[in-house]
Amino acid sequence: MAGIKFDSVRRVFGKTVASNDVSLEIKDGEFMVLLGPSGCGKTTLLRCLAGLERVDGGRIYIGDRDVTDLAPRDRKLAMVFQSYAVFPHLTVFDNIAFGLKMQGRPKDEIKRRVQEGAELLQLQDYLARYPAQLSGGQRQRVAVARGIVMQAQVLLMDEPLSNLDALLRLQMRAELKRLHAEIKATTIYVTHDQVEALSLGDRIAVMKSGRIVQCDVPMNIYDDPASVFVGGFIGTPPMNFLKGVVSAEGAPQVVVGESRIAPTPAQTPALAARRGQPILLGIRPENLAFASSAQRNTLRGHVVVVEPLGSHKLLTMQVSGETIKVSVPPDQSVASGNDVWLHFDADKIRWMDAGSGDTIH
Amino acid sequence: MRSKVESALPYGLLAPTLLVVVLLIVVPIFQAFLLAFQGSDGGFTLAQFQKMVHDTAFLDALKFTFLLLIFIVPLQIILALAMALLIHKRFRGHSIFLYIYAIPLAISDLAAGIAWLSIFTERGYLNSILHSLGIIDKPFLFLSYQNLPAVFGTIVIAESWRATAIVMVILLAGLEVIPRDYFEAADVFGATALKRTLFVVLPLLRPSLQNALIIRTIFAFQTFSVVLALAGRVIPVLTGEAYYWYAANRNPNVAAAYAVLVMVFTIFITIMYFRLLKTTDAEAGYD
Amino acid sequence: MKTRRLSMALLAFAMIASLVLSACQAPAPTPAPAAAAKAAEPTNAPQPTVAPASASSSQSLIFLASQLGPVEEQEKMRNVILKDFTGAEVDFIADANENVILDRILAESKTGKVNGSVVGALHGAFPNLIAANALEDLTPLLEKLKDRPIVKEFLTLGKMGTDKQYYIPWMQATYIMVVNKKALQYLPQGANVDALTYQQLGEWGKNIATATGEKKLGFPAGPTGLMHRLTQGYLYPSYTGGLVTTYRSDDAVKMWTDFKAIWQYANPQSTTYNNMQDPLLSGDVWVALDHTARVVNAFKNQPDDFIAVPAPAGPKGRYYMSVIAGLGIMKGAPNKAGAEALIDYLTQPAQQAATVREVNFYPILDSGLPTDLPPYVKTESDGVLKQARSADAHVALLPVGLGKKGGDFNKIMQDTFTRIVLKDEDIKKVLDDQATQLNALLTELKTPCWSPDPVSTGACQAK
Amino acid sequence: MESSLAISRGAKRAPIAWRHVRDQVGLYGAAILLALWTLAPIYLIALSAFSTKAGVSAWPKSLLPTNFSTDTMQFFINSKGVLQSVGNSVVVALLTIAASLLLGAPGGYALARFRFKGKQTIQLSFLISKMFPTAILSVPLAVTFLQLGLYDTVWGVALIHTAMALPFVILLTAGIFVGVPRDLEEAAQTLGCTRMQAFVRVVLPLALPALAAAAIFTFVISWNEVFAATIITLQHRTLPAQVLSSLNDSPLYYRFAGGFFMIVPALIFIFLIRKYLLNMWGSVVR
Repeated sequence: MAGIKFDSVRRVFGKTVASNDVSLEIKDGEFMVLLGPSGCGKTTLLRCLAGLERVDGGRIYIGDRDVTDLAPRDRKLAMVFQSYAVFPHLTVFDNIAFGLKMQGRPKDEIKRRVQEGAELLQLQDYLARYPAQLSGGQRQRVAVARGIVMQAQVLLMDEPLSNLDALLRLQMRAELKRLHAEIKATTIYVTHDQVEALSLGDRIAVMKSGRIVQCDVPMNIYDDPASVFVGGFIGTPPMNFLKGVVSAEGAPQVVVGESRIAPTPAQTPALAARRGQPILLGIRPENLAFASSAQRNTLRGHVVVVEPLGSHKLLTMQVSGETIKVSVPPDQSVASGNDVWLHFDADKIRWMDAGSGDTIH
Repeated sequence: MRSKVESALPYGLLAPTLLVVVLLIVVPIFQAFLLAFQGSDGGFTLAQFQKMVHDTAFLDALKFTFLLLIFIVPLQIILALAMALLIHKRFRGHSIFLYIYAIPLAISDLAAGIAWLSIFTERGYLNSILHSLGIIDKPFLFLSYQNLPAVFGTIVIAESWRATAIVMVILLAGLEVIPRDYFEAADVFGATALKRTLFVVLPLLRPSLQNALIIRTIFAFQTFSVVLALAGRVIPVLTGEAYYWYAANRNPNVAAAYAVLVMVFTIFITIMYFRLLKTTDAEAGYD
Repeated sequence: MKTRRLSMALLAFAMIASLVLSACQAPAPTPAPAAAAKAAEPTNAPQPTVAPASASSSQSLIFLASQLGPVEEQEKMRNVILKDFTGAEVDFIADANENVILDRILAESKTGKVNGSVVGALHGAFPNLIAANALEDLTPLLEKLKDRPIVKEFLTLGKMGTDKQYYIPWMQATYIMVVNKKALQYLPQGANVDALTYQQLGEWGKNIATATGEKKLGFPAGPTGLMHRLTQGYLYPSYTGGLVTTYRSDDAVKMWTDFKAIWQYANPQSTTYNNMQDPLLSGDVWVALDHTARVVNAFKNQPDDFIAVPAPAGPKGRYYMSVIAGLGIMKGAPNKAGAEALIDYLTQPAQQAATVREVNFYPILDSGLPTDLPPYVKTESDGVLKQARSADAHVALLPVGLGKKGGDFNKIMQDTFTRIVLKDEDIKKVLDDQATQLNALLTELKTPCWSPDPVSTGACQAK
Repeated sequence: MESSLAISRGAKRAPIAWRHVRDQVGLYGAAILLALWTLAPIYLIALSAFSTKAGVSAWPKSLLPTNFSTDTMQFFINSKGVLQSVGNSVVVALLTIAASLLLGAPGGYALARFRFKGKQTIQLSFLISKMFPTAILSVPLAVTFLQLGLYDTVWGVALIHTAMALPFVILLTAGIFVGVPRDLEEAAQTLGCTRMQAFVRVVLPLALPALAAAAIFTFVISWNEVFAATIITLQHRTLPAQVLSSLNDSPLYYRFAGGFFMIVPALIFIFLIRKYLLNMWGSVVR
């Protein structure tokens, strides 16, 4: 009923293409995260949807309404700003009630809905206060409450947690998830924090240079990145990439340094087509483990730095002249300067084209 | 020892300015106060003020000074706000318009008076335009003493023209420091342009409005060149009377009395602005 | 970075330039417009009676004048009238605001740092200067100038009621009526434009208004206009035969009643007119009364459109005001010899003729007007002469002996006008109020009556 | 891979967005209307200044330069005292800039950087000092100046103008210095600069463009000031004083020439500082 559709949306600032013919469909009630590094165009896309930014091409639909040429106020949506944009001259109550007042709702309805919204975000005690008297986290709640009481079909959030400290961010993240479950509005959430994206999104659209490079459910994005860019952007630490060459003869194998790595049967045909060509091997740090000796699918590595992080140890290692990160159990005994064998399962490997960076299937 | 030097530093830096301002502004103001309260024998007297109050033009001057303030200031705020909001949109070519709107900032009231006289006089440009459009066949007398509302109107227009620029610049500068998010939030939450201006822009602009109002009021009380050019003394204003008593009547005492009155009114109105437009402590975040 | 450097450089330049420029404040050379130079006809080389000391010929001399303030007149004075003077390098300083000049003279004399040498001012300004002991006695100089046919009455005025000669008459002016020829067809039946009465002026205005729908009489009632002089020198004496003594007389009530009737047909913009030449030229006004110097551009720019006629007459005759300007020498003048030479020069017939020709102030010599006047001056001077030679003509003088309080006196006149004519207050009541103020002022000053009021022993008082 | 992702390569051009067109027309319409309102009097006085004498008193007047003539303008510029007064105005204004910035900028810096007792009082008293009509203020000043021997000198006028401009210069420079991040200055100090060196090497270069703009604003204040200049000068008149004194009783066409002559610099000054207008006043707001 209120899905959203971007149809070849284009937005250009001078020479920068902030939104390069982006098409994307979001289902009714879905929580869609736009993820990407700063400058990738995710906020522009959101602002185009909100009507704060004019589009240079393409159409935008909310439900079956074409909203491309509508003023923001006619698009019937709510938004949480990165800076919160909580009006400093209005009390918390008036801030939350702002949108309702603009719609000219009756007084008692406004009061009721503001109360509800305030309860949902535990702001009941602060309704008479001014924003300057609130903490950052409380202001953020006001911004969310202001959006929610609109009961709009579409809720937009532009990096709403980026100005909070780490602990608060963690709390609010869970709370937003709970809220979405409760209100079920179609939500578009812009962030550059991949943890937020993975935790909150029903689906994640990863953006780069004005394009969506991958759009999928979080686990697929994590496990099966569509490119070096996605793999390298998602995960802490991100996916490791090693340069290799597909063997020219025999069963297709990939030569990485002194090691030879055999693909899974499913991967074999794709590799067979690239005999003699360079290729990238992608593997997540947690999918590497110490092995006692050289065996199938092992790499020789030199430990450079050991960082005990409590839940695990993070190692910085040199493998065939490249630096990678490896995550090992906390009780693994290892010291910098050690030379070790690293083992991995072939089905955890993702192969990428060395030129384009795209994943090979 | 060092901290002592540190804490004395700001005073040291301000000292030259304070010295000049005290010697050349504060002391003369004090002298003018003395003049206003001094009789011909040099003793204290209120005679100058009595003379001022009983002067034929006094009540009119009082009335018109405040009427002009009441008419001009809101008109200027509206015009300046319109200009500032337009420029704030940063449309292509906005800097040219900013330049144009700001020009009157540097135009003296002497020159402005001459320019507007050429427009409003009997056979001036406005009547020429109206005539060539066929709206009138005889010149309309905008500056007739028998039609004070018309004369008053011309003054309001000319003064608004001249002094809108400073208000515009102050308001625009104020707009620039307000994060755009606030305006966008208002848009997203359904405010029309008018509602956004009334409920979001104006309240957030309060500090700038306060500054603009104070500066404008100070200047509005002191301008009379334009009034003199367009209305002669048919529409007297307080500072104009002060000048007239000094320059034409050769009576610095009564002139000083008028000046004192102007200063008192200005201070009074400024305090009023501070009261009216004060951000509450809660709003500013002090509990 | 570039702009920063640039602005730094600009700022530095500004500071240095300002220091340099202020250090060498040489008087800027005067550009002599070709037109003005041509206008100066070759006259007989002046033969100064007072030989200037040879040393002083290159010496500079400051001539402070409260007359000839308008920029065109200042230019004529510098480039034409003073051009042939060899006695000193004259720096002519005039200001349209008389007070600026008077303040300067008084201030110089008070602090003892006298820079000015020659003072040119109206008769009414001199008591002020004499009271401040700022002026030399010019009796010795007059002795040397006794061959000049200076009008005797003017010389007497220059003594300011003492036995010393404080000023030598310099030039005179008056107020006349200027008429656009288009107005002549509406003259009231039987009226002679050269011998109008105030009543006829009112009827004339009415006729014009009926015919054209516009009020085309005009008076200089703007902030710096000379309306109060018309009250003092024309209306009051013509109706009452006096000014102060008759201030609230029945004749005065009659005068104000008549003048209110005339004013009905005056352009309502009159309250913004500081001089009448602009509204005359634009056509806003067809008939106007003003100072000769403030209407002359009408004749000059549109010579065929205007004529000059005598001011109207009232029941007591055709009073007109003669404005006399005199030349004095400051006590402690740095260039006294040059000053005397300059006064000599300016009172010579050639310069007197140049003065009327160039700046429209009339000679103070008995010998009458020169014949070689340019047409526009001729037009105006015809009116002036007609006015002076009218059978019923009488001369009124500017107020005398009011000193610093001249402004207060004028204000009483102006307030009377404002209250009666503009605010429509009761005439009798206003005259009583204002006469009380007038009496208080004159009592404080102990000023005796002056012409046309009869000579009094004590302070002049309204009856 | 199952996903709703679909990147279409051929860019679809949006059809003409009428709302956008309407907004743009409204925007430019309003902007141009307001610009006309601002420019009309300037155009008309220029028209008058460059008309023949007859053109000035013509009826009805033409709105196009059909009576173009530079006669009155030439006469005005060539008449004695005008060029000299322009020179005086420039000298006075430059002296005023130099003095008011040298005196005022340190004060503005103090207001911007320090918290100290009496700060608000001082700021307020600057404001109050502007509330007394300048025209009357000049009267006692003239007497004082006479005693000091500053009467009728450009120095005297510059001194008065400095005093008049200082309250503004303090406010403007305070705003400018607030805009220079304190961190930079502190960084310089940690790197071995004295406070003075930090100011001269870091703060001043950063503040200079805005200071230059403030200087031009000061220039405008001085250029337009008329009463003090009229009262304390006679031979060394500034341009406005010259216009006020010698043109007041002159015929209209000279007044137009004078009026226009005074407006021209305004056009130039504002053009020079247009970029910094907001910097200067923006910080006054805070």
